[in-house]
Amino acid sequence: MKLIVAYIQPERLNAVKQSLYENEVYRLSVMNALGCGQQKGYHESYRGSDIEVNLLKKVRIEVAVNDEFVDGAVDAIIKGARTGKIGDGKIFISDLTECIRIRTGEKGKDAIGS
Amino acid sequence: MKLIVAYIQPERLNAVKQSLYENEVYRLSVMNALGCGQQKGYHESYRGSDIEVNLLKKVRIEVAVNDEFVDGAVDAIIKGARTGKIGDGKIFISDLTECIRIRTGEKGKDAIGS
Amino acid sequence: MKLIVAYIQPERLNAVKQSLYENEVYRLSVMNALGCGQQKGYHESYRGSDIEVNLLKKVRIEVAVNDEFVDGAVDAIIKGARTGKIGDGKIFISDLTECIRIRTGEKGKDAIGS
Amino acid sequence: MSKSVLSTVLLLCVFAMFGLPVAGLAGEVAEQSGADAMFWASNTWMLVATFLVFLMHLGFASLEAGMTRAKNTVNILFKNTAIISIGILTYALVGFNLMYPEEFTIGLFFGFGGFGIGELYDNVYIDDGIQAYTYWTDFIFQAMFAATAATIVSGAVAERIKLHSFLIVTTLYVAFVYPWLGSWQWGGGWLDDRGFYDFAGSTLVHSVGGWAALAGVILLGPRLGKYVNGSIKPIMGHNMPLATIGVFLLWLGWFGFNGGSVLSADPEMVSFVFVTTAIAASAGVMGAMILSWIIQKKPDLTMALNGALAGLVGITAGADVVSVTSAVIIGFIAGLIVVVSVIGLDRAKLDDPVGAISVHLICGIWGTLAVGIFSSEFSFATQLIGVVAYGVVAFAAALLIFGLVKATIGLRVSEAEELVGLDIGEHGMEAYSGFEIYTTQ
Amino acid sequence: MSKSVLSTVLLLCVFAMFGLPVAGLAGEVAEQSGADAMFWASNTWMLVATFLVFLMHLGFASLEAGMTRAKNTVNILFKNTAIISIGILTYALVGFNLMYPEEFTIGLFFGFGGFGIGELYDNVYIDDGIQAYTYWTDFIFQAMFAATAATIVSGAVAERIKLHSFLIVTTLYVAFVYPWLGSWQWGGGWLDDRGFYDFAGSTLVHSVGGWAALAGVILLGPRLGKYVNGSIKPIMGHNMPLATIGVFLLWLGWFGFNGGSVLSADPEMVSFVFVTTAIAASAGVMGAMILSWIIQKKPDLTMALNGALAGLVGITAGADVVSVTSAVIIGFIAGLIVVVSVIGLDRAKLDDPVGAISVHLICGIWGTLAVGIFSSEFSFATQLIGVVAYGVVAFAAALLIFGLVKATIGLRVSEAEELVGLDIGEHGMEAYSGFEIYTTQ
Amino acid sequence: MSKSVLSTVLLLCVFAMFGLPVAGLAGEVAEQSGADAMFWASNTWMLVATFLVFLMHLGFASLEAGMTRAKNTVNILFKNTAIISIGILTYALVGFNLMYPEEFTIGLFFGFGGFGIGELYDNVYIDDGIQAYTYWTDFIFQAMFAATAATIVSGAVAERIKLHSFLIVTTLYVAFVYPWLGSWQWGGGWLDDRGFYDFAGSTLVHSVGGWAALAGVILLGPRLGKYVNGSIKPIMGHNMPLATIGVFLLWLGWFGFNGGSVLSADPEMVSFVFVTTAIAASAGVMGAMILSWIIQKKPDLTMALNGALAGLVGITAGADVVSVTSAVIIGFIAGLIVVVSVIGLDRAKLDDPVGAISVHLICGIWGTLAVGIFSSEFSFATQLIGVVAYGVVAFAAALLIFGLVKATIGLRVSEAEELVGLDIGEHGMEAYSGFEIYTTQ
Ligand SMILES: Nc1ncnc2c1ncn2[C@@H]1O[C@H](COP(=O)(O)OP(=O)(O)O)[C@@H](O)[C@H]1O
Ligand SMILES: Nc1ncnc2c1ncn2[C@@H]1O[C@H](COP(=O)(O)OP(=O)(O)O)[C@@H](O)[C@H]1O
Ligand SMILES: Nc1ncnc2c1ncn2[C@@H]1O[C@H](COP(=O)(O)OP(=O)(O)O)[C@@H](O)[C@H]1O
Repeated sequence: MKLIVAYIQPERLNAVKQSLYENEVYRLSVMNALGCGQQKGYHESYRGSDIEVNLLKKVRIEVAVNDEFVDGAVDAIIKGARTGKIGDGKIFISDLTECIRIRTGEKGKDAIGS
Repeated sequence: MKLIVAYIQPERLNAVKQSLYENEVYRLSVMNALGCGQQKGYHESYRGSDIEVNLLKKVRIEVAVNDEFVDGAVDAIIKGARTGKIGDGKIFISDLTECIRIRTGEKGKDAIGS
Repeated sequence: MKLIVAYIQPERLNAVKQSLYENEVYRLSVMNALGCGQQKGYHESYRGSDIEVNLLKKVRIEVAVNDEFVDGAVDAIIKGARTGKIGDGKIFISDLTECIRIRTGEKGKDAIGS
Repeated sequence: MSKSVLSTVLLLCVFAMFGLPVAGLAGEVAEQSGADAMFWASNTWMLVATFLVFLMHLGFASLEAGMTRAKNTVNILFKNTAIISIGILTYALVGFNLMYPEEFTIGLFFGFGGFGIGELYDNVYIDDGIQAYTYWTDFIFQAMFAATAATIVSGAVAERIKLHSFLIVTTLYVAFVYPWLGSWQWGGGWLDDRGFYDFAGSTLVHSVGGWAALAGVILLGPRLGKYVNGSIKPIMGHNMPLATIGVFLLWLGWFGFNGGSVLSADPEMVSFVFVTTAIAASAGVMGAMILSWIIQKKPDLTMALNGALAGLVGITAGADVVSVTSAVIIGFIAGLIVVVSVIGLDRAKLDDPVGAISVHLICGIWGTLAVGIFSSEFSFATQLIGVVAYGVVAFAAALLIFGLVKATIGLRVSEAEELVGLDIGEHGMEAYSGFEIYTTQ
Repeated sequence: MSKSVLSTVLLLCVFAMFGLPVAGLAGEVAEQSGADAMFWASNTWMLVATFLVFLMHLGFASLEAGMTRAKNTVNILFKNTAIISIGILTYALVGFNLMYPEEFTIGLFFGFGGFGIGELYDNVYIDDGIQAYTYWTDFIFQAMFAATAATIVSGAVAERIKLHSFLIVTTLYVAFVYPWLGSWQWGGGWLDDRGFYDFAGSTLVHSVGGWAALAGVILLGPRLGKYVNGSIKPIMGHNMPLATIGVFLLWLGWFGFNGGSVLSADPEMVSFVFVTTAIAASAGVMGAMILSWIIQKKPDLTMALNGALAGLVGITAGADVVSVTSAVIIGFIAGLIVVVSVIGLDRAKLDDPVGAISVHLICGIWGTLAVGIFSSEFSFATQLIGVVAYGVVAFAAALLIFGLVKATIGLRVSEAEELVGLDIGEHGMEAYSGFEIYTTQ
Repeated sequence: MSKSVLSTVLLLCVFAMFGLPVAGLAGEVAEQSGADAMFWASNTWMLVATFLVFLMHLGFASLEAGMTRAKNTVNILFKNTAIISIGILTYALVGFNLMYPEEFTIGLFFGFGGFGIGELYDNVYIDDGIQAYTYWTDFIFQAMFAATAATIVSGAVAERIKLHSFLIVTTLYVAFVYPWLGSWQWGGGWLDDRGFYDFAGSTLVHSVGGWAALAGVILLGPRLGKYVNGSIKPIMGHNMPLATIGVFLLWLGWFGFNGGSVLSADPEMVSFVFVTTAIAASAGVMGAMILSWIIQKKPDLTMALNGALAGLVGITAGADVVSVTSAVIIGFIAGLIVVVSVIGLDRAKLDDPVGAISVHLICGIWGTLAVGIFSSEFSFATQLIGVVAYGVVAFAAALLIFGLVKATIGLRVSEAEELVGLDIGEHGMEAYSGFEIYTTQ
């Protein structure tokens, strides 16, 4: 089991959800985040003083999948999130040692859902 | 050391905190999240148009524990979060390679707190 | 590749960003979180009733780095976040198995950025 | 009017040329004109008072929304928008003629002047030396009052009552109970006859609303999670600026509520009422602020805000008959009362999210009795009779209506809906779309 | 007037010294005084109406901000702050004398009284038995109206129009188009001549603004993500309390908008107008609430709020000439219309975030025609002629202005800016600094 | 009053029957009646102005809350609720009789008419041909003004001052300093004697408040994190809709602030004052908008909002004596000044979160001097003397009070409290319970 964490542009969320869905990944979790990467920030100005904003709004997606679904999920995320512009985002993958469905107590492959 | 991540129904947070506490797990972190799982969403309607909402409000809990506390912590979370209804949530467990308390610089077992 | 997750006091964020930057770590992600640790909470009071608030506002930082940058990043975080007072926060480190830059499809060391 | 003045002038000039003794005539016409102008000023003031009372509905909406959770905000705003509309329409249909029946049919206890109001604007002027406004002004000023009683209930039953149940209860209460009870005093009924005094409605509006709030709270029970294992878990309001806007707008509106209850622009009376109203509100803030600072260690904004309203409700019954010093005392005590009452009701597990019962019922009673204490013109005993009479009937009527609705279509939303919030449950909509909000409670 | 009063007094004194029969004198002075006092009351009322209409601009700002996304809020607030300022200044410079030209130069179709207004306050009193206020009151009351037409456009084109393009369009429309078109009726032009009736501006203000809104919406196109693959994706407003505050303030302001359009404090007329205004708004809420409850299954707050405005726009043309029952019907139908229109425009892919076209244009037309239906004094045909005439010219003028700006500096912000929000794009600033807000749309 | 009219009529009828020569009498009574009616209209207007000024307190509360961080919102709302209450009460106790002492005891420099105000409403009418209202109207109108001076301070010292320290400073300033200084001019003191002119308080209210704001800002120091290593780190306000609501309400209230300062409903003067007030505010918006667009590249909403207030403060001293064109110039320049001043004070490391010093002090000075420039009736030199005199004494008094409090109980909250926010520190409460808010600053 793997945990896929992706940071994407907020407005790509719907597309990512859609393309994950088409790859039979139906479960995901979403959080708001601020991120600082290659993408340069912008300047705000308030009452005559300048502010450089370099923590940009991102959406953080977490998808836990069984190993056989990893590639499909990653491709789906890339498909949905990519525009070719700097700031498109990044995907991180790590190992999951266990997964438990709270309602049923199911574990592992069955619990994860896809 | 393990990192336990759980997605639960927001209103179960207090119960989960309480039952973790009873299992001597005193440290945790909490975040807002939106989640999409088996639980079906609901329909909102705005000015005559329909909106299907399938990203539901969830709470994401992170608990880092030493290995011997894992089972206790997982049981505690299940006890606090379970209602038997779809949407009760899910628990993910992964390995932690290190943990450091910023104030003291302590590492590993001592730093994690439980 | 490692994933460093740190919970720090919100007002230390700028200092942490600054000191990471000085250690050539330019990429990070930030989230709001509530945390419960050694630091004791405070009491609010609303319309004559008491509320104990023990989930305190924290900032959660995620920094993914190549192995050789781990120590530098951890030190930088500690340098920026430490005040010596309870509540300074904690750092968790885990393994990353893969990292992908969405725009280019680059993987691994190159993708992570530092 | 102006034109007739002009022609009279011309006429007078003609008379004058013929040397006729037009003195009396000229004098009378001129007086006429002076009195008419006074009437214009009075009517204008009454319309100003009308829109101020209208604005109180925004005040209530804001206060209630601010003092409850974000997930029930749309529901509260909807209720308040509906109430003012229903209030005005039902008052036109039945309320006005139930409250001011001209003639009572059952003793001085009940009367009904027929359905509907007039149609076109050439209707009677009302000017008996005390009241000075048109029929239409009379109607619309009173109509704005009517909806207030219903709005008071709204806050107390917030966050758990079914929308359609609430609308039914409200419509019945505002269409029939409020005006009928109002007729006892302002309609010239039996309490007026006995010398009961309630200048602008500490009892007639606020307590009458407050009794219904109490009935609703009892029959609905507390919000989920409010009283857990015997301890009180405060459920914090989600928007303090909104609550504060609400209270300032209510205070503003009260200048019309009390100031308009003079029923003319009589300079001394209206201005005196402004002074007592402002002073009592200020003293109410002080009372609540000090007591909450002592009890809670830190000064509670919501208590200070409730204190202002407490002072305002307290002075409402006697704003024109008590002295300035009395206004300070009445307001200050109301401020103390509201803090004790809010905490006390919570101990009694009566869950009133906005403090409507404390502010409107308890301080309404206090204000009504205070007239008997601070004004030598009025008897404490009579004031007490009035308070009790209104209490018994209003509470019984409210219990009946709430009870019937509970027995038939039910009062309370499901537990699941309460948890997710009435905004999604009743309206399929969120108040703060896009904002990240914790919904752990 | 005042001066002539003075001279009459002096004249009379002279007469008196010569022992002339001063009966008439005393009478006249006194009458004078009575009439003067009436004038004072009237002028006071008109100034109250003025500040109420001023407050409508806060109403519009709040409503628009509440009904759009958090990321465009600063932009909306900025536009509304600028519009009222530009409106008042241009109205002083050209608008007032374009709308009330005293003499027309081209038929009864166009006239211009010259630039600027008076300088110091000893200016003429206006008192023709109907209007009763000073020159300054006249100006400032009308100036507050003027900016309203521009504000209506603001809501419809929100979330995608370039700030400077909007300001240019607005300035031209409010400085030239609105007052010129207004002169046809209120300035005594050809439509007034024909017996067209528009009491307070269902057509002159609301439809004229609404036509420009429609032109803007057509030339701008819908917001990104609103219509995707043929289906409608609602873009929810971010702050319902703010939207509700907006609507209540607009309703409040309408008491001045309609009540002030009596142009004096005439007690019967002003109070009657208050009643029809309040009744129509309430009926509008009911109409929209019921229909949206039926269509959408759950009652939609934004529809109920639009319903109140629909009722208000609907009654504006005939608030003083229709009966109370007619006011109920006009308001209720307006409430139904607005729901159908909002949904219909969405189907037609005309993206109007706040419903400005439905409320101001469609209900403005309905209200104007309703005068011909519900009042026997006015002809439906004439009302229709007025509606069509205003429609053709206002829409053409708006298309022209919007078109020219689009062709030159462009109307619409870049896609990237629209995604990140106009607050950052146009102002480099956020409305809710510190709040965590989802910007996934 | 009405009754006596009636009886006179009856009397006249009786006289008429006996053929007595009642011409003079009738005339006099009638005139009386006309003048009385004017008095009614005037008093009504003054009470309207009173509630408008009251509403300014909500305006200040909203503006300040909106321009600061979410974590200090409860504190700001609490302060503003307390100030208006304390202001009214202390003004009744000492302020009113200190400001209008009837007789001065030390030169024309200090006088005190004794504690408290009247008790019951049969008090003197005030009508000297210029002022026309009752004693009570006089008091309550002035009382609403008094609290304004204190509220100005509140914004400047926000986000770091201890609650009880602030309340003590405020109480002393509003109870003693403001009314004493006011007596120099409005109370008929030495500056009035010299021909200094300040119509509605550019200096007497706004600068007096502004000087205290400056003193507070100097003694408190800047907020943590505002000036870091010599560079300015803007701390953004958390709620722009709230700030905008605040400014519109202040603008609205100013129609009462300036319009009520006519002290009667004199139609020409009040309406003229409305015009100059509205025009100057509009021009202020334009000035600030244009200059901030040039300097900051993008137009800053908070600057435009401050511009409106700058124009309003600027016109306050001469609203009734300058021409319309002068009003445009005064307002526009005020709009420029405020932008320069806000940026300049920041450079000088004087941290004023809401721009109170720039708006009220700097533009108050500008407005007062402008009277000497734009009105030939008044001397620039005298205006300057007034400005300096008020500046020296107000600033000294404020430094003294702030200094004493600082030396004894301290002014500033602890660093930890400032970081976590005063809402939790001083009140144990949050303004936006449930909302997720970044508190990284
Ligand atoms: N090494 C990293 N650690 C943590 N978060 C990262 C890292 N790299 C990228 N991110 C997250 O991904 C988001 C998108 O990054 P982006 O600018 O597209 O990546 P890059 O700069 O590598 O091209 C960032 O805003 C940040 O939230
Ligand atoms: N595979 C997954 N990856 C990421 N998040 C998940 C996954 N499965 C469940 N979740 C999270 O857990 C929440 C609860 O899921 P739930 O509907 O109870 O699970 P299930 O559908 O497996 O019964 C979801 O809303 C989502 O936030
Ligand atoms: N074991 C843990 N699991 C999850 N989060 C933790 C853990 N320990 C600490 N945290 C997070 O770190 C924050 C800071 O903790 P702190 O009070 O400084 O740690 P400690 O109590 O160990 O000294 C906490 O508020 C919480 O968010």
